[in-house]
Amino acid sequence: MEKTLSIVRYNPELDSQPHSQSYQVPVDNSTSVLDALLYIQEQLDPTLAFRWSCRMAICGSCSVMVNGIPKLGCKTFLRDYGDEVLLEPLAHFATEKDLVPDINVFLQHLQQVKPYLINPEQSEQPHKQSPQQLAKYRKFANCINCGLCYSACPQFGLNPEFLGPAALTLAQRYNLDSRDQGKAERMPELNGKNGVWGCTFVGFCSDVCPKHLDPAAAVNQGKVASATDFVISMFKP
Amino acid sequence: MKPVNTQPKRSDEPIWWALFSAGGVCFAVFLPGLMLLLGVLWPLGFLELSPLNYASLQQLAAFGYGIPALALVGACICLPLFHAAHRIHHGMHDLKLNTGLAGKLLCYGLAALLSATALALLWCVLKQPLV
Amino acid sequence: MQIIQTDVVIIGGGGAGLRAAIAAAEADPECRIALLSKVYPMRSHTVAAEGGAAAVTLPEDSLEQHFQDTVAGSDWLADQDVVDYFVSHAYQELVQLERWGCPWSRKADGTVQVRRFGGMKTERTWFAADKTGFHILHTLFQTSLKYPNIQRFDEFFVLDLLVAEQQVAGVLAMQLSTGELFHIQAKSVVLATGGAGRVFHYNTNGGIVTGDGMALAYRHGVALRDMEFVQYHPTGLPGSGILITEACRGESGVLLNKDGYRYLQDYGLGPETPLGQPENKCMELGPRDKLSQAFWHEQQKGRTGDYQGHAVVYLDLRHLGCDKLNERLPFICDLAKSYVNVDPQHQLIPIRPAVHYTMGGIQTDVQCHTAIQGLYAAGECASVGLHGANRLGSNSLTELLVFGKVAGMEAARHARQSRAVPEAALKAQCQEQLQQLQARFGERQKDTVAGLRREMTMAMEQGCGIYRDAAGMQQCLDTLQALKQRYQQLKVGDRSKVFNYELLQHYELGFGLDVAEAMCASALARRESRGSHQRLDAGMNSRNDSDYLQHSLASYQADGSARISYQQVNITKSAPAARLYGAAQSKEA
Amino acid sequence: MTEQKVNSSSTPKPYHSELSAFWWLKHRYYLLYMLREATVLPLLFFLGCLMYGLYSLSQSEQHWLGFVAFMQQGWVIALNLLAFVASLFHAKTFFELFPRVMPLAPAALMIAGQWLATLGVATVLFLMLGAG
Ligand SMILES: Cc1cc2nc3c(=O)[nH]c(=O)nc-3n(C[C@H](O)[C@H](O)[C@H](O)COP(=O)(O)OP(=O)(O)OC[C@H]3O[C@@H](n4cnc5c(N)ncnc54)[C@H](O)[C@@H]3O)c2cc1C
Ligand code: SF4
Ligand code: F3S
Ligand code: FES
Repeated sequence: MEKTLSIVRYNPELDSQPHSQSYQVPVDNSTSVLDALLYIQEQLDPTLAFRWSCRMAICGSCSVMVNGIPKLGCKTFLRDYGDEVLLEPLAHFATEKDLVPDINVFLQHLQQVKPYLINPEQSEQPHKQSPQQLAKYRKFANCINCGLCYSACPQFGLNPEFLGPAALTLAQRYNLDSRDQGKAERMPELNGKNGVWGCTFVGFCSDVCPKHLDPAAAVNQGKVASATDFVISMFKP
Repeated sequence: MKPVNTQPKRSDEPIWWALFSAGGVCFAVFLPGLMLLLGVLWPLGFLELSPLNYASLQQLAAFGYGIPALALVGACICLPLFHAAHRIHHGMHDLKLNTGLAGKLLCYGLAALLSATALALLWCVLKQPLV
Repeated sequence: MQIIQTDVVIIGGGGAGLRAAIAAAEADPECRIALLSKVYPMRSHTVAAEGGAAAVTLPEDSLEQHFQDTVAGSDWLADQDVVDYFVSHAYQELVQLERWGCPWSRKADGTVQVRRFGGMKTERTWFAADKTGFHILHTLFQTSLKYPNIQRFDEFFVLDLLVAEQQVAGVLAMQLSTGELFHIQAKSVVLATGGAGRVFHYNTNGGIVTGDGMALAYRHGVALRDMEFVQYHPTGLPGSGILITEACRGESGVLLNKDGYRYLQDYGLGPETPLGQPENKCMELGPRDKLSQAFWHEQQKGRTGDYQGHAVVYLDLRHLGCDKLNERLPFICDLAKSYVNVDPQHQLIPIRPAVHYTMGGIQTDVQCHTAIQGLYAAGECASVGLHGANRLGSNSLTELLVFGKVAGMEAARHARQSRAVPEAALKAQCQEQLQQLQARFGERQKDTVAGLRREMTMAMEQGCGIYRDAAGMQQCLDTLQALKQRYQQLKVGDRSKVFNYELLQHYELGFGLDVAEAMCASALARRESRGSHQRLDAGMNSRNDSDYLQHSLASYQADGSARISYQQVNITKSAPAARLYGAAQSKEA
Repeated sequence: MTEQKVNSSSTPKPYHSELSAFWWLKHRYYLLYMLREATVLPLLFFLGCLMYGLYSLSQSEQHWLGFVAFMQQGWVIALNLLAFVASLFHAKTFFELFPRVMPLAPAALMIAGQWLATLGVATVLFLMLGAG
């Protein structure tokens, strides 16, 4: 069977505007969007640019918009779509070329929340952490940095300085870790207007997250934490 | 990558968010019943709402229902007002109406003003001499 | 061309590269570190590792036993001083990662939990559900953000090392987003570019695992060691090659042929262990080479099943039950559902062997030094001498940490002590690379990058597979040499500067061809069977210690072909013996 | 350490596209979000009615009867019916969000509990006003 992929292309050296181009690709019931893109690159048009690596939904490179919804190309199967499928670069990011978005802003936001364990204690032995304590943050530690949630979140689209679902989830992941003592250092970023308060609980971020880690929940738990922090700060001199 | 240095300013959003949340709970828990009864069934005459005539309402007010009435107005009018103000404030941002500080003042200011009015009206009701 | 000055360049943002960067940053806060990677660090293929990382942990375990397992697993081709260093630093490194926040799976009392792994006598594999590599990589990446002296160059593709007077002086790299060339000057360079699994057709590796770093060092005269040893993982998904972790078998999954028979008992790994009670080093927990070889025999006997045209056997996890599958193997369930439409709770997962790991690599000593001053290598691209003829599962993630750290510290130390090579000496090299780059562009002819790559990977699959013979390998070598000729004529039609993946893949193919040739030539020269290198030719189908208890070294010759020589294996305390698994080893013990 | 600047060459420009003010029409999910936010509009109308009632109560029986007549107009009933439906939609979304923001008990339990509260309030109101 064949399907038509309509791909939005943009070459910054030639184009002032993106335009779309159609390709016919053979598909069977295991053909993923990534397989189809690779087919195009190998057989039809070597100039097509897109990112990929692991092809097993864990490296987070292959994010694209499939019929307007952010998806991992390697985990989206053409069997689930009609005869024509539209592929666009991730929404809300600038496009460097074809299906390659500029995700530096996302990385910058990740870095901003101090996403590492803060604990000055030195020891040669592992911490103790019960399975219950682990369960508290484990889900939020599964983010593959694919950026789909940023494409899903209109608040990020409206305000690129909003730290966004994945970064705020990562902050929450460390704040909830029983081994961490860095919450006080992380809160200022979350307390700002571009922190947790930039979110209006649209919730689409959680819907598109390929690892089902419910970033919307994490962000809004962050609001509770930030509100608590607010109250505490009123009692501090 | 640029090192991040600016410590962002603390947002005053927790205040509004707290009011919004409380109002949201009221909107979800108290108002559906109230809307159905007062807004639909009663005007349609489906119910014989005996306490809802002028005299008995006056009666109620006179016999020390002041505090519950206050709570009722708070839960059914004031907090939902702040809930609505919050959503409208953010909704304007969603619609790219960049109203900035003025919009914010307008939304929450209006909510505060209307809340005060509601409380004042209640006070008038409670203070009214029995006819 | 932009010029950047720094002290240490690290090529590769995978587990080894990140660990090296952190080690260098901690060793010397003054040291400027440039971390280059052709993909964002968290896309590196370490992210895909599922099973776990080994270190002696339980009181009943001992360093001695980990040493023995590793050496026996290597078919006595591991350097024993290296293994010694490795096993004694493993625990400390996993603890370090724990203290950086890695979410290791825990026991009820809050201590770290360990699981069984193939070829390991005792449970000693630390894991974070079935996403160990993912959690290790992200923990390292996130931790690296703490250090202001690590400057990242994401999506920079290294084209060449700059070497003058047998001393490394930096690298030449291309920024993918602009096509611009960067001359990055440094006193030390660490290669941490990962494996070369993508020179084979069916493999568990990501698209970026193309052997670049190996080729870079090789072309500058550093030998590639033990390249004939390529590990086939027994359980890849048919078609894609996506890995179904060995931890499935550690958690008591069993392998069945098309008749539902646990065929491993026919290949020296039995007797059959009861369902749900796996025994270390028996049946499904035998080493990978033996398991993959058993598949080959089953296929010869016509006892394999068929999945969309691929010969397969089956992994049975049904008896584990819903809870355990969700707790211990959630990712596997997800993969099986997505990519072969199988629910492991109720159905058998079709699997087949796929190329997984390159045991060989850039020759280094135990301190990760290569033959070029200031050049270090660590991780899968390196051959520090740990894995010999066959790597044990869960040893390599630990290797990234143990030797990544060594490489980073050594690089920082060297950078402090040495002086930069004068720039003038490098001008010519840069110019030459620039010309080579220009020469790659031209009208596209009949051949394409993808076409040549496919021919290469198929040739390797046929000539250097699980079982090899002289005729097959010779044919493979001839094909590779012919491909290299055609590669010379292959032109890149796309002249775009921004994300020119055709150009990138052109480079990668060139690197891959060199690495593939080194593999094939080394394999052809080793006239015995050992570990993952199994020959069918008469007289070569068993181990031959008197002639081949030696590392092979492939050296790059002026004409581009490989010259093979040998290096002694460092044997300190464990004399070569038979590798025994299943009932035979229990008797022995 | 002072970061060395990586000069991005000037020619290639990433393409930025502005989000239009009508982004929420592009997808069902966004539309539902906007609807959720818009539930406050009929709510405001109902709140207005309540305040009008309060006002007339503070005045005289005359006023009160005026208010009753106002409430009985078709369009007012229609808008209040809309407000009621909106309140249910709001309740559904709000109840589902709550356990995600404060995971205190299994989500299904918390959601059921909240609906029970709404139902309880309605019943009490009904008994107080309707049956009395
Ligand atoms: C599916 C799978 C599962 C595995 N499971 C386990 C396990 O359970 N336990 C275990 O111990 N081992 C496991 N392994 C093996 C182990 O994961 C790898 O050996 C290890 O992760 C390799 O890490 P690395 O840091 O050497 O390289 P990688 O993680 O592959 O990183 C290579 C880096 O080099 C960069 N690079 C390469 N070429 C260039 C260039 N030309 N220019 C710039 N940058 C470049 C890449 O961008 C990348 O950042 C598994 C392997 C696979 C494939
Ligand atoms: S939270 Fe989910 S969608 Fe967002 S980056 Fe992480 S994995 Fe991707
Ligand atoms: S979509 Fe955006 S607005 Fe909040 S809930 Fe998710 S971050
Ligand atoms: S290619 Fe890695 S997530 Fe799709």
